[in-house]
Amino acid sequence: MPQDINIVIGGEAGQGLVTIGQLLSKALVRAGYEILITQSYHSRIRGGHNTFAIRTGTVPFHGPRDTIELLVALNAETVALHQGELASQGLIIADAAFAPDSAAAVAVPFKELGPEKFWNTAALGLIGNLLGLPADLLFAGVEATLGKKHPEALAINREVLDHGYQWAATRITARHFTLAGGIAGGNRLMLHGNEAIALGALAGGVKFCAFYPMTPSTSVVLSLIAHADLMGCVIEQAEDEIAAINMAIGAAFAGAPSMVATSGGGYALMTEGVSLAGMTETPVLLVVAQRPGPATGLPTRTEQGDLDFVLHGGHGEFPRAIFAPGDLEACYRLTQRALATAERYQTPVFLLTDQFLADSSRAIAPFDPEQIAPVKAGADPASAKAPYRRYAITENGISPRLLPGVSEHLVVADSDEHYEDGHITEEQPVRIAMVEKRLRKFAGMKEEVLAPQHEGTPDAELLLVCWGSTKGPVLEAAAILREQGKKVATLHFAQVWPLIPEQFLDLLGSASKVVCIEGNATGQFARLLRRESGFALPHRVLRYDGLPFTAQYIIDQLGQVPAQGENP
Amino acid sequence: MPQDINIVIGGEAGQGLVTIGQLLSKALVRAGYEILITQSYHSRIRGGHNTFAIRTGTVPFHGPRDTIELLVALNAETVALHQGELASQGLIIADAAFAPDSAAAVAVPFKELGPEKFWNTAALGLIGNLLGLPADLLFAGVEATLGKKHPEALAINREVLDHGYQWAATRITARHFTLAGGIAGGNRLMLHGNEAIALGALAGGVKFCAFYPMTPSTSVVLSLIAHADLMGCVIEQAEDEIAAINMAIGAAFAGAPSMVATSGGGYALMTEGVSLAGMTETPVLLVVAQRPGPATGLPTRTEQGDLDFVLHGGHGEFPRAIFAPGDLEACYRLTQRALATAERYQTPVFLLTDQFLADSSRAIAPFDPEQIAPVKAGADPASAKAPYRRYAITENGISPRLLPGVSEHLVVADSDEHYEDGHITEEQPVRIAMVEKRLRKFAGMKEEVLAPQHEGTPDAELLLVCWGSTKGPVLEAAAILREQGKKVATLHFAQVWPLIPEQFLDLLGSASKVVCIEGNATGQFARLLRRESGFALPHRVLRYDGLPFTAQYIIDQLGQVPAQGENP
Amino acid sequence: MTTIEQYGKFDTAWCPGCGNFGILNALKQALVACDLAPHQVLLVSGIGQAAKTPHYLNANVFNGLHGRGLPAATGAKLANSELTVIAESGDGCMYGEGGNHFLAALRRNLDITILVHDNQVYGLTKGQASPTSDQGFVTKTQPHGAPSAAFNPVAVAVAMGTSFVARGFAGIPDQLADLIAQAIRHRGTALVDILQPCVSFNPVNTFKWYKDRCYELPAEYDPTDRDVARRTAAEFGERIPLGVLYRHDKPLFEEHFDALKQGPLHRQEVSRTAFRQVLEQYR
Amino acid sequence: MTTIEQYGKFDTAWCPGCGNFGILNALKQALVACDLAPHQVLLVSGIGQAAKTPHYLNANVFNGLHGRGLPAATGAKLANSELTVIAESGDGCMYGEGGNHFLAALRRNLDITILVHDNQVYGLTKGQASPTSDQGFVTKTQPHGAPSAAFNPVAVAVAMGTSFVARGFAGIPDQLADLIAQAIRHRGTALVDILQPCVSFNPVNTFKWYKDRCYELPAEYDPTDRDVARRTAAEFGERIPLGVLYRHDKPLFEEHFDALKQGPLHRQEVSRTAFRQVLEQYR
Ligand SMILES: Cc1ncc(C[n+]2csc(CCOP(=O)(O)OP(=O)(O)O)c2C)c(N)n1
Ligand SMILES: Cc1ncc(C[n+]2csc(CCOP(=O)(O)OP(=O)(O)O)c2C)c(N)n1
Ligand code: SF4
Ligand code: SF4
Ligand SMILES: [Mg+2]
Ligand SMILES: [Mg+2]
Repeated sequence: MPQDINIVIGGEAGQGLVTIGQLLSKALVRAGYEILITQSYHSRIRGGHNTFAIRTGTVPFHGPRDTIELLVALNAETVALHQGELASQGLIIADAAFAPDSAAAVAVPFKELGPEKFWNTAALGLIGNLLGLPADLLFAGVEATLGKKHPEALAINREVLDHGYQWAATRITARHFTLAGGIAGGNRLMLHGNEAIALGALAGGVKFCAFYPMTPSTSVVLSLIAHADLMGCVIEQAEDEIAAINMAIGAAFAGAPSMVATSGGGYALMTEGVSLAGMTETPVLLVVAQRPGPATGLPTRTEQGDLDFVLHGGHGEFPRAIFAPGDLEACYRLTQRALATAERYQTPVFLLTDQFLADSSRAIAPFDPEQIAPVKAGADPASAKAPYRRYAITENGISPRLLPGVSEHLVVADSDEHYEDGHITEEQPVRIAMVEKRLRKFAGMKEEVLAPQHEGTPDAELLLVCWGSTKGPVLEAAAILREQGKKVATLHFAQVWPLIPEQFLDLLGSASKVVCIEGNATGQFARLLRRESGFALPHRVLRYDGLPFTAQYIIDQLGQVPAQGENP
Repeated sequence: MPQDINIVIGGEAGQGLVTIGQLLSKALVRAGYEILITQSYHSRIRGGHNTFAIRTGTVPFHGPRDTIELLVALNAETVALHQGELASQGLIIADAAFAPDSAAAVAVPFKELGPEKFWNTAALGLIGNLLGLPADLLFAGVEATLGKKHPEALAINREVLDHGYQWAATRITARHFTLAGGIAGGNRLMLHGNEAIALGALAGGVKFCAFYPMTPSTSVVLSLIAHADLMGCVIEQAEDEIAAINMAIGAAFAGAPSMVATSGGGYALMTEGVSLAGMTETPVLLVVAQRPGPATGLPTRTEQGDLDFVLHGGHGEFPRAIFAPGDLEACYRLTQRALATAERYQTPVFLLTDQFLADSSRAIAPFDPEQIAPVKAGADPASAKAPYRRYAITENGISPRLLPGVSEHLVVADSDEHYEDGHITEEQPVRIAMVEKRLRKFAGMKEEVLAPQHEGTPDAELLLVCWGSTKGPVLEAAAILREQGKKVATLHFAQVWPLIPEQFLDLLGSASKVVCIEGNATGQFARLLRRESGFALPHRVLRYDGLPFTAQYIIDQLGQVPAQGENP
Repeated sequence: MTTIEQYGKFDTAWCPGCGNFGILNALKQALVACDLAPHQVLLVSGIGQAAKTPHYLNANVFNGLHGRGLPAATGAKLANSELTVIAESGDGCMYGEGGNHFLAALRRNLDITILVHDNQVYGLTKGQASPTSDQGFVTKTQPHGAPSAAFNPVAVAVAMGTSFVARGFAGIPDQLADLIAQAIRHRGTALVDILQPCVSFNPVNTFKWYKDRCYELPAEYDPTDRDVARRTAAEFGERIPLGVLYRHDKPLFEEHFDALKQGPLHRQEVSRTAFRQVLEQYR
Repeated sequence: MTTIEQYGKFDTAWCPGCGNFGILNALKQALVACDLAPHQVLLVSGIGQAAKTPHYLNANVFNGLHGRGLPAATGAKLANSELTVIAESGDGCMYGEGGNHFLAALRRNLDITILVHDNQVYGLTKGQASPTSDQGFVTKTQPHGAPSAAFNPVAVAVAMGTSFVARGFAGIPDQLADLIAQAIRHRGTALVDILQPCVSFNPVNTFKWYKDRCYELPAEYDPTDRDVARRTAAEFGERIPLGVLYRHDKPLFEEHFDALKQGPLHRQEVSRTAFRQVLEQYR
């Protein structure tokens, strides 16, 4: 009874592989299994080669796997491209028309199972049977999806599903992948990273979001929009990203906890606005979902190439924080934390993710609605003295923030350097005081930094350092290496700015060898760690081909990490 | 015979203080003196308090000075604000109406010298006399400026000038500041930093510039426009900065060596375009003249707060170089070098200056037109094999760049990841090859990095590290400290990226104490040095009130530099 | 009753004789005419000489980035529709750097007022051509004259079916105050393009130049006739019409959002019950 | 003589049945009709499904950023006015993200052609409302329907006095090829807004929807009459006019620059004599 089965469904965009994948995943989750979904798609609407991979079993998974137990090929290209990744016990499910001539291949006569329009359903039944899932459970998903829109199609779907199910039961005798009993109830939530962020945003009190569509960030906003009416939010598609950030700042100024979501190129257009938020001391959350650059790059793939840019985007100097969640729970939790940090310190705060984390789904324990602590914008006007001074110099740098129109106090925010009352000035002493006030807020932010998460003994022979979405594959690689008898530890940063060397310098120093693992070509986080702590990390495992890390990739690369020089 | 006289003319915008200042400067240069002009103005057209400071004498000056020998006050506010900065032998020249009651004050009855419209000319004559300049020389400047536009006003101007001159000769007997004989001929050029950059750009072969007005960068473009017809350039005011950078990239693609000029907020809007230049491998020069941020900040003041942003602006990873000239000669020289670097490596290259360097003028030895080596865009199509591949993978990462329309070879540039022929791809091996090809160019760029300029003994007790425009005041401070018997050395970086630790690590290590001096609040360059070389520079002299460094400011601060922690 | 004194008197950084003074006064008059107290008003501006206006009267102020006043105003209005939101800036800010936001704002039809100080030049940056500069207008940056055709904001606004389109002149402050008051009272996006002499950088389009050309739309002019409005809005040259060029009612953008039916967003608590329902959907 | 074969045949990443195919063919036909060889042509695009077009025929290509095709095209044309420059992209790219450049390009009147594949939706990002989406158009991001009024590009172009304004339809490729050829031949900025069904994300404005509404301007239509053009360009709904809506001659932007009288910039050497004269001015 295998604990870890990797199912890859491949085909063209438009062939419905996402539908099969999602229905199958839903059934697996309902049956109590763990899943991890990773999608790979081209930047096109129809055609191209796409895959929908489901890793499933009875233990939680944090990253994708390279080898495949069950390859479901909707076209010949899929066979050609992925045949080589088949595990020794793996099977290829393909239509008889292009099934390869191989012992691992199951040539399915789809024609005989039903009309072409319903082959997806047949495939679902077939795979479900191989995995030992009940046919009724599989059909329940079809019903839920199709029931309302096309009730007339339910009967034929059931029929074809059963055909597929039966065909597998009787004709695939060699290998089945019946899973061990499910571990968790049907109680769990099935989410991808962007949905977890959207839920975190709603839980955190977001009331306004402006955006301009950009892969892989758009589905954050799609999820917000789906709940906007119920949750009382305003979501507006702006004319461009510049408008989006300025709208969010305007809305935040007027009292709505606000956010934007974008990717590298859109973020580039927002950097002037980031600086405006810093200067006007307006809280705003920016979700930046990374994809490979430069420029348009690989729009639907993954990378961690924008850390430096997110850290330094915006002219002039002002405090910011950057969270980089490593998993779905952190997406939910840190989005709330980011909103609270932005509100408390009245400054822009970032959630930095990537396409891999954004699009990959898992089933997780449900969040508790009673535990949420949504931010409330602004201070109580009753406590303010007249004349109200928006930028009053304070010890911790935080000035009381009133909302305009809520009381008779006038609120003046200015992008120029300003007096305490918000009006323009060029006086040197005021300038100095304001610069220092803004930077004092950073001292407070530093006291609240999330410590990086360390796993393993401090005196490991190998310490794997990572940040953001690379967490899962790194943890898995470490586990595998430990099983091989190596003393391996991991250090994961879910907050990459500010960095507090005292939190990690000892750990870095006590390992015999430290390797930094990140999804870019120049080792941006390794360099940042050196800048902030003085600790050099010349050993690196990098990836920049657009695919997410896997444990196997890391282990393979670790075999051959030379110390690397600096790059641009 | 003093070698160093500091003249400050102060008044409201619109009172004509720039005219007096420029005519006086011109005369001083013609008479063979050294000058250094520093302007300080408010972000308004009329009113506000502005100053035009001329430091003059027989030695070259690299930075402004705090104390004043000759304060020319066009209004009472100037007296109030600057009286305290007067040197012990200093004089205040002011209209009798508001001249202070002080031994240092010369109350001038301007009413008696001529009609109010010409009081500026009277002041010019008066100061010229005090400095020992011939009246004819002073008038030559008036003639050159006014002659064409208002010939009818020449006679009266001459008359009033003479009145001022005579009045000083007869009535100011106490102190004159007659300068020692001039050292250089009338052969020199009088330029400010932005003019030197424009000349460097023309010498370097610039044929296209697009811009959107932004202080303090606009005068680079004004200078280009003034010579556009003669030099065969196209300069276009774009609808916004995004258009400016994309126009420059389009023009460069089509064969015109191209540039933009802007400041922090405009640069923010250009960062997506910077990434596009990196991806399409299009040469483009960005002149970024810094002013204090965040956001609109202090639009007419100076700062060095955008180093991190210029280094990391643009999503994704690609090579760039950043030059930061320390003086006018370097503005001219490095602009040419920047253009050549951009063309050779087909990537964006930066010239990073600031308001102080942009606006401050000196007289310098003339450039030699025979020495220029303008870049030529693109390679010879005759040498290209068919099918031409714009992004052919090469050992040094540089692909032959043909221009579109010049031969039958088709040139395809793409912002998506691409094949060698420029067409879109998402293939992993191609992606990897292209990332590595682009980064290989960086290896070549590193071999050409300008070494930082070191002055003084290697084993100094104090090493002052600086970059860009801070050079002059730091050199002067070091000279003063040496006179006081201290063993002081300086290290100035005129190229701040890439950094080559081998070029400076020994020098940093051998000084007893190293202090980094820069015009921002967080020590950006110090942090960068640590990131790249591992050498920590906790001792810093920073300035962020909008004013340029002076030697005195540095010396004062050096007395009290504690080691500083990191800031945002 | 609001009085003009409540709006205060401030020193300005403008040149003596600038058209901005007339606009500032007209704005105050209009606010008083609409009986709005300073704290009910939010002025949002960009950067430029015109964009400094909000600093010179009592009100809530968001003085944002050059060209980006409109999106900030849009966000603020969506967050709190009880505020009277006025976006005010120069021609460079609104039609140049901010051109895309101008188009989008006219398409949205939020209940905001857009005041553009149109001096046909970039003032604060010392006299470059702006989008509304006359073609051929000579400046230091356009020594051969502005090469592009002038942007006619009211013609474009009418072509886009903007719900209120007017033109005023800083030199006729009473009419201007009236136009601004009408714009504020209008339900929907209201544009007032205001001709404003710049004595420092626009030696062509002077007070006299405008005076000689401007005429008030006659009483019988019907601002709801779009065909006439299109033709009238195109006029700019020998004769320049002042007044409400075009006006019609259309649905407000705000009405589109369920959440806004409950009032300003800052007053709306996050409901745990609702959030529980949201979570259910991921089961 | 150029033949259509010279422009090649390429695999595309478009959906079967997409209107883009008709536009691609019409473009090739037009280039052949203008007797332009591939190397004489520069296609500049942004990002989107439409923006991929330049990859599907032989020509010089600059495929830049989303929304920024026009400025890149402007720079390229100014650098080398011998190139036939065509800026081609989607409605989101040209009128949404690139709206400000659209306005500026129409004001400039460079000798370039602007082709907009107007499918009234964002295709590549999977179906959000675009500026030209009908108000009320329902998408996943606009579940209550697009809240803004639709942008009418030809109405704005006529209001701005653009020198050539036309509308075509991907479903009538011969007329479209003719309009594109006219636009290329026109001296000045020529806009062709091209109605393009998107079979994947626009279930409302389908081939049939357009077919039922589109009509060709009659032979007696006078495209030089601006008043008529203003009214005709405003039509979009029950009836949609196709053809050249407005056309007139005006001076080219290029003529404004002394340097361009000497031909493409890359052919012009830097003169040391001229530079010496420049230096003289700083004496
Ligand atoms: C992003 C950006 N680009 C450029 C500037 C510089 N800038 C400030 S005001 C201005 C023009 C102002 O013109 P206008 O909006 O017409 O206002 P006016 O001064 O004429 O009232 C410019 C270009 C800036 N502040 N920010
Ligand atoms: C700065 C930036 N923002 C957003 C995107 C994402 N994006 C790519 S194409 C597109 C919309 C395309 O719509 P349209 O121009 O109408 O072209 P179509 O696909 O419909 O042909 C968007 C929003 C991007 N690439 N860059
Ligand atoms: S520069 Fe022009 S617009 Fe600005 S204040 Fe002076 S006159 Fe007014
Ligand atoms: S998504 Fe629409 S526009 Fe894009 S190729 Fe498919 S049908 Fe055409
Ligand atoms: Mg203006
Ligand atoms: Mg489209």
